[in-house]
Amino acid sequence: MEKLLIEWFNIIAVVAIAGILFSGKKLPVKISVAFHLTQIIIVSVLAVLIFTHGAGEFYINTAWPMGKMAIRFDYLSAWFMLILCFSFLISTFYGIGYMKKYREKQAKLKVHMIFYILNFTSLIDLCLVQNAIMFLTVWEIMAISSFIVIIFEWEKKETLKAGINFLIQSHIGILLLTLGFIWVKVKTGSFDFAAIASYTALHPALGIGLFIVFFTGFAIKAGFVPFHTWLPLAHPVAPAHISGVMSGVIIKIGIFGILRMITLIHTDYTLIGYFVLIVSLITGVYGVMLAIVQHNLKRLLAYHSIENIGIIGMGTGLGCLGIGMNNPTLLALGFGGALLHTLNHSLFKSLLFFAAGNVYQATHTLNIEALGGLIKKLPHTTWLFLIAALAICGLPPFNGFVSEFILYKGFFTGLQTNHFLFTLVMLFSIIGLALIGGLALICFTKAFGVVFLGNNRSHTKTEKTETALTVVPLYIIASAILLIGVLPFLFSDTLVQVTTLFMKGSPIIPMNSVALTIQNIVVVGGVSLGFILIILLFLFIRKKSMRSKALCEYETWSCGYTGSIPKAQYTASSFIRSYRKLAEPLLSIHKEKKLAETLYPAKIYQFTHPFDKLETWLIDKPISWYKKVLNRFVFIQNGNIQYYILYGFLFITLVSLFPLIISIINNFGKFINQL
Amino acid sequence: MGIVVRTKSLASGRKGPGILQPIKDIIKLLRKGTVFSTTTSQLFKIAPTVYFASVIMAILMLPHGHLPGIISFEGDFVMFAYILGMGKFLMIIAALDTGSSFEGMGASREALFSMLIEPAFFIVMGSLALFTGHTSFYDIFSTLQFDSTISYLIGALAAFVLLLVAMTENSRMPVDDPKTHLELTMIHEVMILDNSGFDLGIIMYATPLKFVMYGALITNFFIGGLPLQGSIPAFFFIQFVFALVVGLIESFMARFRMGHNPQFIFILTSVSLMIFFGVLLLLGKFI
Amino acid sequence: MTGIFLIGTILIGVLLYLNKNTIVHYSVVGVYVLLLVVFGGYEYLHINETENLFFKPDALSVLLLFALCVVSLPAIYHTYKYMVIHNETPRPRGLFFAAMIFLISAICMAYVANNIAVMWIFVEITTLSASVLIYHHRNIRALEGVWKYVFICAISITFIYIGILFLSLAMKEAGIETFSFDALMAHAAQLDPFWLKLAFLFIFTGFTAKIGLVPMYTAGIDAKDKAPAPAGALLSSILMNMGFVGIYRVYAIISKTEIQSWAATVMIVSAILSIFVATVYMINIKNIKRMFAYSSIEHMGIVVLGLAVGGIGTYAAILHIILHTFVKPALFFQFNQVYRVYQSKNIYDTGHYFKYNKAGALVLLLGFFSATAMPPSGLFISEFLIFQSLFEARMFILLVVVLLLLTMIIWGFGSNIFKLLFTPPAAINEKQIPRISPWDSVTQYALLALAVFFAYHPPATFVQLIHEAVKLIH
Amino acid sequence: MSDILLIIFAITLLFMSISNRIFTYLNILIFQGLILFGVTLLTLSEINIINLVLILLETIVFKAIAVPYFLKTIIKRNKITREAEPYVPNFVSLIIVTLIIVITIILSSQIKDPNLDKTIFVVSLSNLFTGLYLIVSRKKIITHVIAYLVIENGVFILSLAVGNEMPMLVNLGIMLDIFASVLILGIFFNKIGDVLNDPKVSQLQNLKD
Repeated sequence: MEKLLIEWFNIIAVVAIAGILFSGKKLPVKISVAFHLTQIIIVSVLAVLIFTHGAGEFYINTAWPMGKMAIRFDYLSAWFMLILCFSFLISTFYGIGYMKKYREKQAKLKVHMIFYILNFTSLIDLCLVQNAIMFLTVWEIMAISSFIVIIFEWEKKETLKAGINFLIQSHIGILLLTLGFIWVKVKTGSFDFAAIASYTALHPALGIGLFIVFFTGFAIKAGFVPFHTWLPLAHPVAPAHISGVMSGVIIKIGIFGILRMITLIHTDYTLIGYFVLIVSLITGVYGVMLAIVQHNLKRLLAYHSIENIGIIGMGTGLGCLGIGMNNPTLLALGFGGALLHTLNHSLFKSLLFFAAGNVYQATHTLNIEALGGLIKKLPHTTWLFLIAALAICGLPPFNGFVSEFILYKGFFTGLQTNHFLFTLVMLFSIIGLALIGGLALICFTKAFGVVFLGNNRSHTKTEKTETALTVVPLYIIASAILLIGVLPFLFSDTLVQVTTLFMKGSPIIPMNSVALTIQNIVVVGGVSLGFILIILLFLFIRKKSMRSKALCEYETWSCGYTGSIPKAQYTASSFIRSYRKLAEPLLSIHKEKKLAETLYPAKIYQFTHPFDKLETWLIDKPISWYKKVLNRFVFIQNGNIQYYILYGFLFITLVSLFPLIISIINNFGKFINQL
Repeated sequence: MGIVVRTKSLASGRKGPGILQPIKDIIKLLRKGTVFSTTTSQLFKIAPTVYFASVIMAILMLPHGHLPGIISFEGDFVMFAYILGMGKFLMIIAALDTGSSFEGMGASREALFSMLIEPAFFIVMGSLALFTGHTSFYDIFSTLQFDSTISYLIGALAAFVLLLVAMTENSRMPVDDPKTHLELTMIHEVMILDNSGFDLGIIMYATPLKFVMYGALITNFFIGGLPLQGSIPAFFFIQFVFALVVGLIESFMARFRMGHNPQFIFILTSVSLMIFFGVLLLLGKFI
Repeated sequence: MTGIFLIGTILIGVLLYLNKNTIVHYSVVGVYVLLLVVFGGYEYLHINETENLFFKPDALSVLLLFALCVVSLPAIYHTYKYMVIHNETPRPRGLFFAAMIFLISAICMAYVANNIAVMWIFVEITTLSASVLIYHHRNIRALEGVWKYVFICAISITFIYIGILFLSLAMKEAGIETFSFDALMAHAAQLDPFWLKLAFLFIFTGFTAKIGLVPMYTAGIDAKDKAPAPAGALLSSILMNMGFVGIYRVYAIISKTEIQSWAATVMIVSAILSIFVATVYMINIKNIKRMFAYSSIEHMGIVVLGLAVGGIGTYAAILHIILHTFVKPALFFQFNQVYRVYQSKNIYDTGHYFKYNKAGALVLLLGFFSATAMPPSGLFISEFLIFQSLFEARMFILLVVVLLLLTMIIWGFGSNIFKLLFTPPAAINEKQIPRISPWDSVTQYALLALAVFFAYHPPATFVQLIHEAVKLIH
Repeated sequence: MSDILLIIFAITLLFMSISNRIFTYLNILIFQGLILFGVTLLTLSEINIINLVLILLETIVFKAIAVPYFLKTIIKRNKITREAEPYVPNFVSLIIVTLIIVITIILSSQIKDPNLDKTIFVVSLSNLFTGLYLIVSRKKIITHVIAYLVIENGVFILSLAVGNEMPMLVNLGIMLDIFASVLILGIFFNKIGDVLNDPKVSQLQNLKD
């Protein structure tokens, strides 16, 4: 049954691509949507089947060198499939609305749709394929297709630049994965993932090295610091629905890879746990710290994706520690939190990006300094953005809180274990999580407040561009967010199923602890519900009391100053000024200002440009150095034939004399030794 | 609340308003009509209510002596902190909603300080949790008993930290000066410049509630062991002392420069770290 | 059959040269195509059978012949298109076709030759005919290109000849009379290592001019740049394969002796240098055709690396060179259409190709992914295997270096290709851009598809043949 | 006897290194051709007569007469200035060529091979390297051609070393000669001369990156 579904899924993809390619003027959108929906339905059915019938596998016989190609599916893949399906479903419909204004560019749109479907297909297949070569192939198809869909607006220079950057970095990622798989292949002679498990079971010590290699490879896709640099470049240039899925699910496939490797590799997980936890902690804090100082809305959101990846990673690290210490409670809480947060982040982050897309369509700018007071023009978008913002700050009664709560719980439980270093790490994770929460709060009060509230800060004119297609899908996400926030236990059983995968055959059944978690998040949901009810109650009271009283509207009180208020408004950079002062040493923020000097001052201004220090140190500097070295050698092909002949001459003489020279040196060495 | 003001005025040699003055103000405000700024939106109208609701919600979580809070579960203080955060979030964006230059200022400061204060709170709770081995207010406080000298020290420190947390959260001196009339120096007050009538009323009501709430939190340190009939007067007594202390601090301490506040708050964090290590020492986990 | 083939080639060539009639030209070329296919089939059926005492098609030659047939047909077709578009006068057209036919036949002969001396002769002939192809445009630059190519090739052929002389000195010891590879491989053990070393060194250096490796690759770049694109396609695919055959056969002899590791080292040095040089120019180059040429250099470097490292690498090397034979011509054929659009080779004058020729743009995109060995490109498989062989041989540093260089190459290649595809051009008159029919790109699609197919789902016989060819070594 | 000829042959190289007129080069080339004729006659005694005659004809016709004549006509036709125009002073090149010869002698002294005629080896190798050196160190393209022919001569001598066993190789060498002269001179004679008069390498350095 599953086999059939999977086959049909891929066949439909091929058919769809062909159909789009050879379809006429008007059809392609309809065709692609139709096929895409069928695909999504098939996959969701498949995932449900997996959750009901349990894991399974089958093989496809292919020619040399791949040999038998293993297709395996378990709860983990099913979980990610569901996430994928939901995000892509929404983003498809939103995309139709978003892409309306590009309708005349037929060919471009065709290419876009083809690679969109290809991207989805490859993402799903990644969850299933368990043969090294096929996995790498599908992985690169995924990377390439996402590259194409990212550079939709390819006439722009920076779009292309960011796209190429993305392509190269993901290629480096695939090279690392290739190394890892070659390692396994050389040792075991098999491309099957099962070989990884069997190999590391024999040599647990090497398992760590293998894990590090794979982790780095996947981390580039997932955007862990310091491999995050492609994210903030790629997101702003992509169309909104693409940045939505990219940040929502495409980078999650990196997380999937890491989790998959954890299920496979047998080794000492305490070390790995510490490693992952610390890396993720840095990622989370660094991501949000940089997010605050950004002025481009989408860029800001991109940095938040980094932060959330950090949170997910913290959960994963905790889970690994759970495995390592054979402590099922930590394991369940860690992986459970990570997986749930993966889902949550995919929801509210895509919602945020879609809302940002609406903003862009209305104002044609993403520079938040130039925005303001959009709530009047885009009321729906505003509320949606607010919900998403609250959720991403992890505030009840929304879904972000649930997953973060699980993580907190895990860390507090971890505190109890009587192992000094461990306790310390736990404490710092708690601090980090709290800090992330607080920073996120600053960041989104800034983003939301400045973009949607107050008055327009510049003269960018705003149209009412909200259509049903660009709003309704967003409301679906919002409701999902609230649902998870209020009734989290709907998902807890599934989570338990998935987390059981990570029990490396350790005898203890963690049901008691997991049950604890469930009962806990039930309470949390209940409390959130109560919270909502109370709010509603008070609102009701307020309404009552208001009705009787006189209401009137005036200008905002401004200390009797009667100039144009909008100019005197607090801007984003001034909002975070005090924070910037604190964070100056860590971030490098290039500031250029011109203040009033003379009696009749010229136009005065003050800009701040945030820079990513890690990027300059880890990416730009080495690459420029590398290029310099290479450019030293451009003299080779200098057009002078005499040199060309000289090369051959030199090659022969050097090669023939080399052994001689070596022997001479050896003799000389002997001679020296004799002295 | 009134007590605080009273203490202050007494300390500064004036007679000062009656103890119940604030409540009178609030009732007066609740009766008044409301003025909205033209720039504000629906959100502005909702925010105060949510703020109020969040405070109420938080209070519901507090235990009292042996009685658990109305809501009590494992790790409820996480919820506690985040619900308050929710309220704060809305207040801040409401302030930004007015599009006034002062309120943005206040908002920014509020956001920054609450960000800075959170770790301190979590570390204290964390160390207490580590100390008692529980992760809910009720369990922590009910099982909290001081036996050794160092544990007293820890208790004192924790109380101190919580006191300062309370002062920051309620934007009292020395972090903030609620009674000044120069907007540039305010944090909390400046955010609510444009609120009026009912909204202002519930805000004014929420603030002391929050204050008392923290008081109660601190109280719980000491009445953990006591039986109910003993604990209730104790509760009020400690509340009174708490208010008194705050008042005294306020009246004898100058307000910090804005720039210094972050440092002040960081001190809290480091102090609470001290507490944590104290606890580790206590449990003999230093290896 | 070889005899018939040679005679047929000569007749057709002469006919093309003398006759000026268009119909005759194309019909004769058609006949030649037929002849070529028949020849390929015949050699496959009569594998390992010596004929005319000098020719013996073994697995390697059959494989490469197959690749040659696959590439030559579209090459001739595109030459025809080229002639039509540039409406050439009969005389240069005839000359061009004749030269191309001679080139193809000479390469075939070099593949199947089982005697190093005979092979050497045909290598000479390829230089001759290639020079005519290069000089087709009759301008000063073309002259420069052809001059350099001829001179460098003359020198390298001399090197090969010297190598053969040293080989004969080595054979004096062993007492072998004939130059047949079989005999040499049979008696490899008796050959005097000193002379053998010198022989290998000189022959290898000589053949680098054909295969396109450091040190003698230099003139080949200019040749591929100056020759018309269809000819460039042949020069950068099947001609390079000929160089590969030469090196492979000599290395097969060496691998039976104790100096094998030394020879491997020499080859590795040359290969790494080639990849390095390719990288240096890939990130700087602005001439599309030369860029393709450099990418060929890089691939040859990888191939020889695999050959030298051995193990699975040998297999991968053969696979890689065959797949490269499919991929690179596709790009060159596509270049023809690019040139028709912009009338320029320079990346600065081009741009937004996607707008003017969608099918072609897709070819370039896929070709780019194939040529940089990103999966699902077939070259990925072979490179994967070559990396694996490096890993097995524990040459980790080498592996890392190669990976770094390849990444840089992707960056350079990519930024140029995407500029060509997407960025709007600086100044271009859209009026005079010819509409290019998507059917011109069909052959490229076919070639790229073949590359994927033979990598991911190779037919059993194909794998079988490669394994046989690998048996020649060790 | 043949050794003496070969030594003279080596000495011609020294002359070539210091001569600064192209016609001197040509005369030396002719002289070398004649020497080769003699050497061939002396060494290849055991191969059948037709082949021998063929080879002798080739040496005398191509090396001594045809090619030099060709070159002379080219020089006249294109009015190429008669100076060789080296990059380095003649004195230096004299030293270098001497060094080359010395090094080859040393190298050959390393070789333990009974049935190798050392003189032939030395002379041919030094010829080869001298030719390469001349190509690298001279400005004019015509000198490159001449230097290439010098290399050819060297290789031809080397082929004589195994000539008796495998006359086929010698024929191959002849083929190389013909090929080189036909192709290179052909191009030169027809094209380069027409396009650029007094061609220098500097005029053919446009194809580069």
